[in-house]
Amino acid sequence: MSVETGTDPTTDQTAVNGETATAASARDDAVAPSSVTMTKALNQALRDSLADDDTVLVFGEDVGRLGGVFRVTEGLRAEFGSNRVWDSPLAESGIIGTAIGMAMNGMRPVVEMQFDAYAYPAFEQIVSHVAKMRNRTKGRVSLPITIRIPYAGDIGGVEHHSDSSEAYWTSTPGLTVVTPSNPADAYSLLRESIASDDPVVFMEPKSRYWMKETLSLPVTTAPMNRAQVIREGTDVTLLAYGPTVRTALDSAEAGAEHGLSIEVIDLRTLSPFDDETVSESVRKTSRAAIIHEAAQFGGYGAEVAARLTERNFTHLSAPILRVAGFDVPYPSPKLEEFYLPTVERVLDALESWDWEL
Amino acid sequence: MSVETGTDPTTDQTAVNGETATAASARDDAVAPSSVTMTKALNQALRDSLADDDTVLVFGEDVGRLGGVFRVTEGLRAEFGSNRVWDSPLAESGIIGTAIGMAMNGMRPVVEMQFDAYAYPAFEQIVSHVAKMRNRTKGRVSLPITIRIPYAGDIGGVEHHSDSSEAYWTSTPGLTVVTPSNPADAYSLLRESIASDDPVVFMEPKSRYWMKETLSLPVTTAPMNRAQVIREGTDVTLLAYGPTVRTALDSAEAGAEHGLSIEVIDLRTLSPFDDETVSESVRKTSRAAIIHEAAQFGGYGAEVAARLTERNFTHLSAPILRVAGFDVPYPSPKLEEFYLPTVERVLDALESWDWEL
Amino acid sequence: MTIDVPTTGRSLPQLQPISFIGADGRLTDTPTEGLRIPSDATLTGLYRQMVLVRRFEAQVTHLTRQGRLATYPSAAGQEAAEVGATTALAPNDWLFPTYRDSAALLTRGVPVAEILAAFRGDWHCGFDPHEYHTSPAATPLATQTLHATGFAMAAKLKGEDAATLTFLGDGASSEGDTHEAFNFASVWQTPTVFVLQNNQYAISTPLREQTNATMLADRAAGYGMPGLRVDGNDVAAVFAAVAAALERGRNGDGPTLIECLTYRMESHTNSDDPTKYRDSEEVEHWKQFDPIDRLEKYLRTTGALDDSTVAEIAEAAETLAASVRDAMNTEAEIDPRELFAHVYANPRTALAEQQQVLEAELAAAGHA
Amino acid sequence: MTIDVPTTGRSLPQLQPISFIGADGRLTDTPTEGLRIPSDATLTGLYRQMVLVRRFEAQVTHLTRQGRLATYPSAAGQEAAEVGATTALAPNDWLFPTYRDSAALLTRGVPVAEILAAFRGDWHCGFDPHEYHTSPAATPLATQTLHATGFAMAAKLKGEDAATLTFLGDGASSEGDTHEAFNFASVWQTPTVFVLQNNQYAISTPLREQTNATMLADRAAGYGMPGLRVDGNDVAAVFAAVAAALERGRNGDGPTLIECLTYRMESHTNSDDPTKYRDSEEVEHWKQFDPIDRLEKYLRTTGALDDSTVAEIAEAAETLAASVRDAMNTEAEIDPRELFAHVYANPRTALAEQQQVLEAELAAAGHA
Ligand SMILES: Cc1ncc(C[n+]2csc(CCOP(=O)(O)OP(=O)(O)O)c2C)c(N)n1
Ligand SMILES: Cc1ncc(C[n+]2csc(CCOP(=O)(O)OP(=O)(O)O)c2C)c(N)n1
Ligand SMILES: [Mg+2]
Ligand SMILES: [Mg+2]
Repeated sequence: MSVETGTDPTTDQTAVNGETATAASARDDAVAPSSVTMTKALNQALRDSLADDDTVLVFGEDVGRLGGVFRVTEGLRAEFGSNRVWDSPLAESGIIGTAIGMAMNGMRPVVEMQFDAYAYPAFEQIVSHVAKMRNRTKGRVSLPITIRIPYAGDIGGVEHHSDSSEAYWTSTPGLTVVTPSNPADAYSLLRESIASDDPVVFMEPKSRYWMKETLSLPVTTAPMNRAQVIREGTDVTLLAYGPTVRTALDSAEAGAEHGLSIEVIDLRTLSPFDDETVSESVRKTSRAAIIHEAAQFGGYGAEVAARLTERNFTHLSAPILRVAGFDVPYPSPKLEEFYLPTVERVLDALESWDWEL
Repeated sequence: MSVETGTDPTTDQTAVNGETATAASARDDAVAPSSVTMTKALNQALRDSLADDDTVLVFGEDVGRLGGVFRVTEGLRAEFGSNRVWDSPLAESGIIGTAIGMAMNGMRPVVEMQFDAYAYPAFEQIVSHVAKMRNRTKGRVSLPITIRIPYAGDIGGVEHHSDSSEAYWTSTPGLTVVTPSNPADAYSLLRESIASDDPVVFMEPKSRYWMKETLSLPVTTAPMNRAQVIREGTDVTLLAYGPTVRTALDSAEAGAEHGLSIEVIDLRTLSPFDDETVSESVRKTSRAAIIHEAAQFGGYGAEVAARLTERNFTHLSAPILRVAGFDVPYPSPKLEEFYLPTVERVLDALESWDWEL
Repeated sequence: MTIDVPTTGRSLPQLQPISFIGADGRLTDTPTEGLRIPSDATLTGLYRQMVLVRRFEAQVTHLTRQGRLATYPSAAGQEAAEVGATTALAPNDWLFPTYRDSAALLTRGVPVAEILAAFRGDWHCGFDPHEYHTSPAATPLATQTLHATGFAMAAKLKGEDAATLTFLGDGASSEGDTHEAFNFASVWQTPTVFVLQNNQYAISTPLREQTNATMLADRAAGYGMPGLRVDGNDVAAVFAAVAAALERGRNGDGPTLIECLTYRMESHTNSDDPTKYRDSEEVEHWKQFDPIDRLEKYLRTTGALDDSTVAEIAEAAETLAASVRDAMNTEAEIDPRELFAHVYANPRTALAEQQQVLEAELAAAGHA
Repeated sequence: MTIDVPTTGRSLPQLQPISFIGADGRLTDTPTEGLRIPSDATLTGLYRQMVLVRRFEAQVTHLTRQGRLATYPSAAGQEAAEVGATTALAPNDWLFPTYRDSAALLTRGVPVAEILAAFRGDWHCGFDPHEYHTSPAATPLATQTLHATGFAMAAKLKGEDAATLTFLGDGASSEGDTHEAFNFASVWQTPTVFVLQNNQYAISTPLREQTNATMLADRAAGYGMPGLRVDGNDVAAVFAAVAAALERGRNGDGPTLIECLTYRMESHTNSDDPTKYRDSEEVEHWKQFDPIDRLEKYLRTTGALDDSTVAEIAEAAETLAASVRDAMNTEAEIDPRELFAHVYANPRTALAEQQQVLEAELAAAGHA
């Protein structure tokens, strides 16, 4: 599988995901490989889910005629009709609340929150109902809802358009939180999320939307709930997800030049956390860092660091580090570059360890 | 200072806070000591703030005539009139959103969210505006708002009445998050929160509302943003806040019987975290555990464990442990006792360490 | 049910609440926007059910005072709205109730023990929603109005002959979710009936501090949806209005808002102290509008009800009360392991590990 | 401003939008609910400001196409609503705008560079809200309606002679916050004017999928608040209605909802593609209702405007456009350290530590 440079100026780096390529070529029904952006992969996942299962519904703000502000739902209304794919009134609590009702009545709604910060009006419906309905009813009511949220920054968005809200969802029992970092996973994980009987918060890294891979769809990658070692190494484990997977791979590349052998893991699913895969790597390397865009304090990295330390304390030569956004609100575009975790910041962090231990 | 048994059946244990007693008796204007519940201390803090500062306003659901469902605002409407203390329409986003406008116009609103899960409808206003307004405006607009949230469980509440939502607020840059564990701190921290130019999420542990202390009000305890060592010890540091401070003290007592010298720290303010006080203790004891009611995964304890490990790795003999709620929605009353972290669970956790290290 | 549906078009509801049977037990001459009074047989059934639920509420409140339930919000005084609206539902329709609506659950056929499971702390929702076509009672206010709208939308998309009915309170009408539900339902023309029980208070907050509108039914016009205000203590009016609105919904004519003017006779829940915010005269005043008294008077006039039927119903109510006591005397078996059983459809390793912690604790404590 | 305030009482707004000057530049004979047409002098000022803001929008849109701004939502076509409403404000009143309302900011006196700071990515809000009595433009839809209500409540409590005005869109009218703001403002009787710019679209979503109501102004009745629908492209009507509503508010008579019927002539923002959801005929159709053309025609008829004044205004507009280009040619100096400067009033040690990390990076990169 070759990876092409995206058309978007922010995505002019490359990423490698060997696993997905293998999986793709293993499928009989795969069409000829072509260059696929993440938006196209997501679009195809929605199309295939709509085609395979009559109960799948797609609605939200501007997902119909316009095909979504990121064009992820492009063409779906024309293909499946406005009874399957439609524009809702502009109200996020309304979108999630009605999706709950539809799911109670046997449907599998896939809804879009237009930007990450615009899921907040739906917070009560997500936390008090979506996450809890199965438990409230002793398992009698399932809510197979997929909540698609374009998240994170690095695209020059104005305020409230670049939040990384994953910590809110991962700290809520009852939710499954998934985030792909490449087109193949985007396709495969979205299909699996829609098919899941658990509600899934499906977080799409905006800055990777225009990343291209040569790939044949449909593709089945590693299952949901599993992290993946996407680069092997022996000295350090770098953990990343969504937009920071590229940063991690670049850091590994740069580290190699300094003689550092860095293993990179793409977490892919944030809740549940794949303790097995990650702990195995950390026990091997004895050092790990987690990279994310969200602010460090109380971010998802805290859980990762805490649980890896709990489980692997005696195997660690150094504390698990968090290379994250600063503990400030996401800044305006001109300051993004100073806020976001960069390869330099990652390497500086690794240098801060006492390598003698 | 003597601590009396509360009238509420869930608060029939004792807690000790030597510091606050000293502070209380040091004040000249202190009235004769009497037995004070946490609700009474909070009530007096609101009364004194209203009396001292004309810009302080108290409003929310049922805080006027009724004095709040927990009676924290009892008598305030009668004393200050319905222009200072009043019942709002029933809408939490409305309450926070209008508080923002009032704060922009020079007021210091103190608003109540009736139960923890009922702050969720206001999530967008809190996260996108309350937390960010100062930064959005380069420091030109202050929002000195205090958001009072009765939180946590252990009072036999029906569903959605026992959430511990602190992780949502602590992972949001721009918010200060405070939680008292005893009447003296309740008074002092609430007054300081109201006086602060930063917005404060003030979390009141419901199960401690009826805890009594003999104490003279007004009282000034240790400042906001500082943790306090409330029991000294040498083997282990137990960190707790709000409702679990009692659990920590009881665990220390029980541990002492097994020859374990346990230091207990009441965090008091969750954001910012008092690295200095806590790290000092952890370096001394080399072992620490954090106790909270909220689910473990992505809970506040993750941040505590991660940052303490980052800062004190070489001083640690064992991983920082988290003794927390299970990763499930808060259960119905009959299962509360199995969900909540107990003294036994704390001691079992400490036993799980390899004490030879 | 083929009552003609009142089409309000672009207009506000009539000022006078729709009512058939006045507080004095006689027929009123209020205009009723095309609605017709239900038959005596229907009314007798409604009477019977109101007597039963009142006895139920009294019994549960009594047990709560004895500490057998942790908390209970009674709908005493609101029997006409609870029973009238719920009875109008067809079996295939779905009900979306709140914490206040145990009387509606009972009317819907949910067993007593399953209704009360939540209030005595056994489990959040004690019944199977799919069995009774009834959603778990919602505690986060107004959230259920959107669930009812979404459920109805799915029914419409699937071509099902089903409508949904949701209760909400005067207080809940102020929440953003209520507005979003009204709007979604009307834009999508879902078969949804919003039954707003305006019982004058949201805990301690009186209606005049909740809204500045003449009536809450005035909201409907802003959504292009019919709105009706009915005497919520006249079960005939409630039943007729709701039945017509459900029919309207099933016919593809969209949602309806029905405001039922009523009064909460008891405290908000047992832990509330209503003397802080309302005086006993007001409560006394509302007693004269009692929904059961007036219907009994009326049905005795028409001859549908006589002493023996009344006695028979009273006896059935006592039987129900006894069954409530029995249900509450039986302790439900709740396995602590169920903490972990229903959180996810797909099992999680980390949860299984946590369950091991609990198992060890249970074993140490000698728990089964 | 002593125009009599239309009291709508318990009634719905008139169907025909209030308008003084029709699309043909002549006086209409529409009933105007007691409002009176502004003086020629006032109208000439409004004309001038509309020409200025239109030139501003065109210039900014042009610069955006050149990549000098990341994103820009133009209000081209909506000048009458933007300028008419904002001009009606007294200096002490506060404005609560959205991302769409740069024209209003300009009218309020906010300097060009400070308006555009947000869109070219310098800082979230580029101006001092206290200096211009104008809140930061809100991006999370409808949230500002509550801020305007709260601000007005504080003004009322303090006895200040100030009112607030907030803009919101047809899309934003569906958010729960809008409903809560209408309700709080009406219950508290705050001096708040809600100016709903119904420009027919929320990005791609047309009005008919946003609401099933005949008009959005119908919402007001449900809150016991006066609601008006005005021709939002007739600046005379917008100004008169808003001025009266502000006066009403300041007199203690509470809030008003004013729906301005208008049309967004440009795309939602520069990254939008409107051909996906509307055809050019519709856009052409709306051109005939242009707010500036009609006022120019009208004022030429009355003699308030002649070729030389029109030319002078056009020149002023060019000067403004040049100042916009100049402002965008000057790069703002933004110190990365400011990331940390404004998060809290009370400094935090941990943030200072993080700032050290950044300082080290800056030093390593040779940054000032
Ligand atoms: C979102 C939310 N906020 C607050 C509460 C707390 N609360 C429970 S009942 C109640 C009053 C509701 O009044 P109303 O809607 O009139 O219903 P009623 O109790 O009168 O039946 C309040 C404030 C809640 N359950 N949910
Ligand atoms: C809470 C929230 N949800 C979604 C968005 C994304 N969004 C930005 S503008 C817009 C459409 C708004 O339409 P309208 O209110 O009619 O205003 P207009 O853009 O037409 O001026 C949407 C959906 C947002 N900014 N805030
Ligand atoms: Mg009520
Ligand atoms: Mg619009």
